[in-house]
Amino acid sequence: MELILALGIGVLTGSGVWLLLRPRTFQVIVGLSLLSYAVNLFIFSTGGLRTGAAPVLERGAVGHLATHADPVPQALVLTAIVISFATTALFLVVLLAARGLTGTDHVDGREKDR
Amino acid sequence: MITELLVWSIFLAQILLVLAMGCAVFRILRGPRAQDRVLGLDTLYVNATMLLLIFGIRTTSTLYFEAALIIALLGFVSTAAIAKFLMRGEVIE
Amino acid sequence: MTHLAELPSWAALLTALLLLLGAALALIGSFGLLRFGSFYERIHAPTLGSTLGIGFVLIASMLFFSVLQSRPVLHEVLITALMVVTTPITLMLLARAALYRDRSEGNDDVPPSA
Amino acid sequence: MPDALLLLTLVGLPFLGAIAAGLLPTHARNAAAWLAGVIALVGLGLLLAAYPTVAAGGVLRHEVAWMPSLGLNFSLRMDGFAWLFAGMVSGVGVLVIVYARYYMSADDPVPRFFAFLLAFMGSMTGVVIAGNLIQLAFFWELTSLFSFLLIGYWHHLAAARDGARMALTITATGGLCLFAGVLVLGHIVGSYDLDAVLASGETIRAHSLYLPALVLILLGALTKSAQFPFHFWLPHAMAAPTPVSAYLHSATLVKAGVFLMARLWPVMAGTEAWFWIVGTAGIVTLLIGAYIAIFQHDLKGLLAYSTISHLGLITLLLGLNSSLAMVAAIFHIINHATFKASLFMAAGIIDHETGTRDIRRLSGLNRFMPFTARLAMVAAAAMAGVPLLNGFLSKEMFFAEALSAEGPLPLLLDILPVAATVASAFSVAYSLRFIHGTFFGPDPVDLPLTPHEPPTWMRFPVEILVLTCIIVGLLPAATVGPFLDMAAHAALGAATPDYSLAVWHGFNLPLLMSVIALIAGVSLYLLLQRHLIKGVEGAPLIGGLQGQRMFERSMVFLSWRLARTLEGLFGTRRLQPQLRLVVSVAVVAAGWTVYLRGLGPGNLAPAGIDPVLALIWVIGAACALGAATQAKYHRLVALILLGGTGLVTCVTFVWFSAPDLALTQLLVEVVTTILLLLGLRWLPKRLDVPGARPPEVITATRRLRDLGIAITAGVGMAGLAFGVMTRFPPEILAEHFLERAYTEGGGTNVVNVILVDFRGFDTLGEIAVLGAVALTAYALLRRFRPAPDSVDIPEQQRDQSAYDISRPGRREGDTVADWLLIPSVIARLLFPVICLVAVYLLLRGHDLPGGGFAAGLTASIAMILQYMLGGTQWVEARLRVLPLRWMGLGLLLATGTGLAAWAFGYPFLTSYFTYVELPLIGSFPMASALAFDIGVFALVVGATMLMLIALARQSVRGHRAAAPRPSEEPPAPTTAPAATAMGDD
Amino acid sequence: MTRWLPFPLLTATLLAVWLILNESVSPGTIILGSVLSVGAVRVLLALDPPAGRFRRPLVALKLALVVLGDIVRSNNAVARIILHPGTKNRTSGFVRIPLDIRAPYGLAALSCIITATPGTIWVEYDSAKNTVLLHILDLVDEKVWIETIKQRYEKRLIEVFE
Amino acid sequence: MSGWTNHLMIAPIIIPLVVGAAMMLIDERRRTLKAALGVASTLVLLVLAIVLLRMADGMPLDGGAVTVRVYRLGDWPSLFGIVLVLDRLAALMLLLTAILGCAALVFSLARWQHAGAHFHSLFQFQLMGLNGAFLTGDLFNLFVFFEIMLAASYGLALHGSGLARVRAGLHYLVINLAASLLFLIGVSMIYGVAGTLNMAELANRIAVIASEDRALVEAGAAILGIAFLIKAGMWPLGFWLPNTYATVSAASAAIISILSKVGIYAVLRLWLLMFGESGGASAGFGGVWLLAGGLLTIAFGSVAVLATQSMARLAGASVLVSSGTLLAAVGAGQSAVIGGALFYLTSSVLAIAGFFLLIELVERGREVGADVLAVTREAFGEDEELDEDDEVGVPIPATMAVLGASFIACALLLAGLPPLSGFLAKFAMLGPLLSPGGTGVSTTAWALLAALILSGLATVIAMTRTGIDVFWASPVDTVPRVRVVELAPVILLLTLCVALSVQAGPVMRYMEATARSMQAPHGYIGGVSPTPWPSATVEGGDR
Ligand code: NA
Ligand code: NA
Repeated sequence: MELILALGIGVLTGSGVWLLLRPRTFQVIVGLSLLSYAVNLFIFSTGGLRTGAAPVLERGAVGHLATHADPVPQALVLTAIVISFATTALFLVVLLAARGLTGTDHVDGREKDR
Repeated sequence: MITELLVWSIFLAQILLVLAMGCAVFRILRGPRAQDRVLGLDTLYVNATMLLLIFGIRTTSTLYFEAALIIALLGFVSTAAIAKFLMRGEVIE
Repeated sequence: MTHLAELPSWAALLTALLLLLGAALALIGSFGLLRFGSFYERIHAPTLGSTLGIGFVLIASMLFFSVLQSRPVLHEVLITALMVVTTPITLMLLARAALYRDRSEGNDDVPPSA
Repeated sequence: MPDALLLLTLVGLPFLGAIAAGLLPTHARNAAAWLAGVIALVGLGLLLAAYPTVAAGGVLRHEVAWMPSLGLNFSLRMDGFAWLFAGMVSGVGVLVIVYARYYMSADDPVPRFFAFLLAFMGSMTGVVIAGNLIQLAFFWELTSLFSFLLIGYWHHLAAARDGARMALTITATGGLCLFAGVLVLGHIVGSYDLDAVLASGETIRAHSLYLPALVLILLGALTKSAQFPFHFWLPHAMAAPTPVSAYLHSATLVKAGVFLMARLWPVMAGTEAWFWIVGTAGIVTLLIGAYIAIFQHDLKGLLAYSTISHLGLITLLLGLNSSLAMVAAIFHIINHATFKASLFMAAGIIDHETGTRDIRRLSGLNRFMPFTARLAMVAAAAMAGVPLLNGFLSKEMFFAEALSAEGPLPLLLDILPVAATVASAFSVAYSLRFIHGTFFGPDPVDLPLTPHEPPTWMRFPVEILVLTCIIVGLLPAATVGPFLDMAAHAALGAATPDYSLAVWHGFNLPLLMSVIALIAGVSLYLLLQRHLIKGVEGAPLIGGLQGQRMFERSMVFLSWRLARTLEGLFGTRRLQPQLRLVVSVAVVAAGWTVYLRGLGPGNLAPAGIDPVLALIWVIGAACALGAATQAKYHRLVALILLGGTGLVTCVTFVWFSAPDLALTQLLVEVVTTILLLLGLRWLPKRLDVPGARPPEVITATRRLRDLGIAITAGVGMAGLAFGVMTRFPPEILAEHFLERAYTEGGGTNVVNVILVDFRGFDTLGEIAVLGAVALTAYALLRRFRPAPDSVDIPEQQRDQSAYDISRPGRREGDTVADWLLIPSVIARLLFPVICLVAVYLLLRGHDLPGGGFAAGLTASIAMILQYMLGGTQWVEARLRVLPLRWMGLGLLLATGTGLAAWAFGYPFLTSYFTYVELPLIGSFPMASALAFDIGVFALVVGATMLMLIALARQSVRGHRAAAPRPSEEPPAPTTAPAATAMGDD
Repeated sequence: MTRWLPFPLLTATLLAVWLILNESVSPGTIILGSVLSVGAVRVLLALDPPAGRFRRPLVALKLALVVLGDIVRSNNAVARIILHPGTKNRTSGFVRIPLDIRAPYGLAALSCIITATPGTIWVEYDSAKNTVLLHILDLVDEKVWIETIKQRYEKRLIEVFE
Repeated sequence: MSGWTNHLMIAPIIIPLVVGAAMMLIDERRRTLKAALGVASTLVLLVLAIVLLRMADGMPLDGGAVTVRVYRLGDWPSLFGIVLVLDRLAALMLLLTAILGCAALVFSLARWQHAGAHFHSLFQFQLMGLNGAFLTGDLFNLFVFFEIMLAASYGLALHGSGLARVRAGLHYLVINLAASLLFLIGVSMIYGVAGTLNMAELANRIAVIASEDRALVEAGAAILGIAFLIKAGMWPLGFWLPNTYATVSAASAAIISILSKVGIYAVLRLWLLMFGESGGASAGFGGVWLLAGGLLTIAFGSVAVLATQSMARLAGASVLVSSGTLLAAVGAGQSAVIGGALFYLTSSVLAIAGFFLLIELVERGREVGADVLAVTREAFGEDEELDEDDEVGVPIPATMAVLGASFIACALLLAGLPPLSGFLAKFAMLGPLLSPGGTGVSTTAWALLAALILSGLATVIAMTRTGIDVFWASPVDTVPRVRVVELAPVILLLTLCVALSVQAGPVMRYMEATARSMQAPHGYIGGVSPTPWPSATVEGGDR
């Protein structure tokens, strides 16, 4: 199971990095999104993977890691999701502004002169 | 015995659904045209909803219901948005 | 998986059957995406999953939890209702969009506008 | 008068005076001159007051703590040696100020001049009476700075700017080296205190770091004193007003270098290295300076090279490692100051009265300004080393030293007397040229001004100085003797040699050398006259060695060619290489660390593989890879595949017991898709024409490299993920949260309790991020201008409108209206349902999956759906969302909930939880966390709507803006009309 | 009634949704649910939902059953087509159907029924001519389809919504 | 916790948050009100920072005593809740932020506040993010505050829009997004292996990490470090920095310029906590890389300084030099250097901010492209020799004179020349480095010495060239219109540098106390987690 998720994270990272290194802003934004999936999963996985562990406590009860999922990485991922959502939105706006002002969607704001 | 049967059918159902998801993704990847891909995504959403519901049964937990509910309630919004984009070149006019 | 054993046999059997049926329908529907040659045919296929397919699974779920928790668990009804209402929106929008594109590209196999 | 006050005033008063002068009106020439003069006189007075003490061998000291922990105090220390220099600074200072009052034009902004001059005077005084090395370096650099300002005083002249820049660059560089050198010296001695340093000669010379320290310090000293090969800045500094030259290049700035060498002479000289470096620099400078001086046509240029040469002489004396030579050096420092200052002033007078300093144009001035001519002649004679003048005395001592010098380098010692004589002959030649070329010969023709004697007070300083030359030359022992003695004793202490200041030492070898030099000099001048009259620029043989040009070239090379090349080579302004570096560095850093440390097996056995999840991830991988390949030409496809990847991520969250994450992931997914779709409309069309352009080799290589990086990063992340997943720390934070979430946090959904309570501060921050981002996006979009090629209404819409218009019975917009008719009816009915679900998610968050963020996104999607199907104008005519208000209130509510705890004496964000018994409803949970979550909800709704609507509005603006667009950037405060209506309620 | 409580049916539905979501019928849930439902409808009102009415719940119920049956049958039929593509000489195609129903909610219901039933899909609605273009997977006879839709669904929908 | 003074610690975060949020409710057209609120808030922050600095300075230093003040958010034990920690270092950074905040905000009142929407809210959030980053004692909370700081900085960086700004802003954004992802990876690795997010607790545990797990913690720390070093602009991660800083509006640049120091702060704080002397087997991890990176950054920064064609880029390159200097000083690893490095940090933060503000005023009167011309002219030796004989000075208008004097002050500060604090800052670093007892000077010390001298030289050359071109070579008839509110902040910042120079003794005493308390993190750790960790309740294997 760990292997599957690790490989999955690896593929997401690889795809994300590939896109991150591309010259078009849209490629970069997709790459960053893929990377943030990968990172979210990565954070999530640091708490260990458990299928069927209770994510929620019984009313009045005390939870233990033996029976419950590690909530900390989950909370961290939630924060990270929100932040990456926000920054993706911002990046989109900035890339649109750049596209509008420069006339190109190249990340450098000008077509490569070679 | 019966429990085992249930466990196995849950497992089988999940496999079937994942295969179904695979078909949908194939269509997304293959196209040939945008509308085919959107259709694939929509199918993917529906299949995922079912997968989540079955996962709830598998773990006897109702906690995953909301996720399924959200797909059913809001999953269509993104596909509708893409359809709008195809038809009008713009999502919000 | 411990809770699964608490389920009476009839319910377990029925649940299993419904689940398999639902999943099979979903698979057939998705398979249809591959099988059909044109978009307008393909668009019919996923309806299998989004109507009866998910319907069976939802019934299975309701049955399963109602029996297990000895109380009516009905909230799956909501998903059913929502599926019935929302899937058509997508398909309708999509079908018309495709029609427009076909017409504007001058494809012959679509009817002209009214 | 207490030492402290005396020393502080001596250093501080000029700076205060500088500030005062700087504040005077632009043309307050007299006031500024008076101010400066009085301050310089006060300095002289103070020195007189200090004389008894220092003459008796005492030292005035004052120390204030500055950075005591680092061994640095502000310490002033004046012994006889420092007194002598301080005396020159103040004394020549007074004269220069008087001279400058008449030299500077009434139209000049003279107060600024005097401000700089006073500040320079203060800095120079600071150098000579600094009590520790760091402070010496401190004032040293100040002299560089103010000399820069003085040289560049006439900054409208390119020559002044270039000269100032060169002087600053060279001397400040030297200063930095000096700073490094004194640091090393301080390291050797263990203290920066001058007394301590002067007491540690043996330690210093024996230390392994002696040579680095020496080299660094000498770099400072030699640059400042314009010694070869750093001499070239000085002639260019002649672009300064003449009073500046008279001051800086006779008595002060250039003397700082020799001052430092003399000051450290007792502790640093006496070694082979010293002899080598200082001696060589001195002798070369002496000769080259004198030689070039002969061929200068500019009076000041001649004097400048003469200065270089004389400083070379002094340096050479210091380099000889003989205490007698050291005394001679000090003596020549004084003498040079007097005759050179007077000569500069004389040159200034000539310039002032004739309008030129070019020897080729000047002639026969003796008839027009006889008195000035006499003065100049005497001073020049002193410079040439004519007997009965002060220059002669120190030159004789120099000759004697040249003959008796001992050292490790026989060759140098052999040529030393010859070199001294030759240099002296050159000196005679250029002095002669100065006098003869200017004052004798026929009447000048075509001068810019008609020459006449200068005002009396302008001549007065020259008179004083020339008088000094004569008196010292005649009665050395009676006049300068005590001062020289005092300075020598202060500098050398017990090692002070016996010497004689008599005018007549009998017929001896030095005298013979003097005579030879005089005769040779005169002959040389006569021989060269024909050449000189031709007016060729530059000295023969070494004329090509243009210091300035080399300096300029090296500067250009350094900053234009080299630096730019290096910057291009080791830096980039393009994004892709930067990202490549970021990724690579991260991969290497993590990989290298793991490789060095070695990764042991984890303490958790991996669980068995669930084929379902494995298959799901096959799908996920397919989507991710698909997105990666399609994002260039098929943006929409990439977007759809991104959605697929998100869905797989969501399922994974469910699989591993994280329903909250799954929920949030889904919602974010939907909103992100819509956002990106909104953006797609403004991107340029990009068509993939298969086979149209085969990838070039470079591109292919680059892509291969990127692929390599991507794969490495992927493998690395997978490895790290596997590593972290398979280990479990012995003690973990989570345990505490699980234990307390319900009992102390009042919620069963531990994740939510963490978010709104245990780590609510994170959440507060997170919503602040969202708020800030939304504001940014909004502000940026207000200024959004679409690119020309995407400004048009999309093709589809034009097409459909055209169709509607062309058909009878149809109105424009019918197609879309019919298309959206049913979806919009259903969507409107869904609106309350979605809102209800949002409230549901909000209220249950504390106990079950949900929470403010999920709820907020749900509500936003409900709104967006209406925008999508109804259109912006349609929705906003009916339902005005005021996103900013939502955001502000949300943030305030969340913060306020946290602040409420203060009222009860608890820290920020302390939660409060209770069950309230309500009639009918029964027990109702009231947690402050809920209020917090509502704040989160409101902010999320506001922020999401603000961004989405702002983006969506661009289309509306696009539709309106069929009119020609304004230029690139409109004036700042304009508010885009479309945007204000929505954002600013 | 409609003045104070517009869209009573919708309000009730929303309340039901709330109760089902919360899986509770405690007085607290009902009170809160009612308040929320009324509030939600108020918000909806701002969006100008088209006016409509709903009569004859029995007809509606019957229609629902009919549709359910049709969905089951169509599922079967379409599944067969997918699984045995070559066995039957099948043609798919478009059919334009003239409609009588004008009520927006009725149209919406009709479109949902048609699209939700496998094998048929609502493609293009023309408000001027009040026709709809359907795509039908297994198009044997256009006339039959027109009849089926008008008789089985449209008639009943008119009864309910107009 | 009792007494209202305890809440003072969190006030630097809450006040800007509340003010920033409240401003969203105020109509954008009521600028005066917003400006007044912003200024009031910033001034309060300044006063607070001074109070907190005094509080921090009052804390004991010796004998393993607690050297910090702790604020437990939500009243949860610092064992698992988020804590804010006030120590001398945090207080210093708060004060710097407040000073820069005041200067930049006052400066912006003249024109920049009008250049785009919501400037004042974003500005407050910027202050909030900075203050939070300095105060927090929790690793993930640090991430959150980094993000607030960045989010606001994106806004401020793009404030005013325009081609160059958006172009550079895009790079800034993308690179920082990548850095944020690295931050998350690093933090989660550390959590996954060490099991805690509390910095002090982490420092406790780092020594006892199992050897087979140590690689992951260190790799996590390395990745985290890269995230910080990107912000600090370390070579080869900082190419974005000069460009971004050069295009940003002056007021924004002044406040954003401290962001690079936040990266340094984080490295300093975490590195000394985790890999200081108490780091067990990991002690000193990565120090060599910091040193090498720092030196290379100085080298590159100096090259960029020399090669620059515009003042704004020159300022940006100076940021690199300053970052490199600090990194190298930290990496040099000698405890005595840290105090000097802090002095340098203070001085360079003030100077660079002042310089950014000044540039805008100076450039206001110049035509576009003048800078390019200057360098080109120099390159091709086209010195126009106009009115060569007119040896009468040209009076410089008072405005230009003040600007010129300020420019000189900035040049001196950046080049490390006397009499301003730049010189003493270099001395404060180099003095201790060279004076450890007279046994010899290490290669490190020589390298740093050389780097500082050469970078100073490069700065002198570049600043002289620029200064001459702007103040001397240009005709004086285009005097920029400068308002007092714009000049005052510049003068304030530079005056503070003078004060630093004059009051070097007390300032250095504080810096050394700071360095000492950081070198011995027991005071920090003991203050944050006073109770020992309870024995493990869960066995690793039984899950
Ligand atoms: Na259908
Ligand atoms: Na700027």
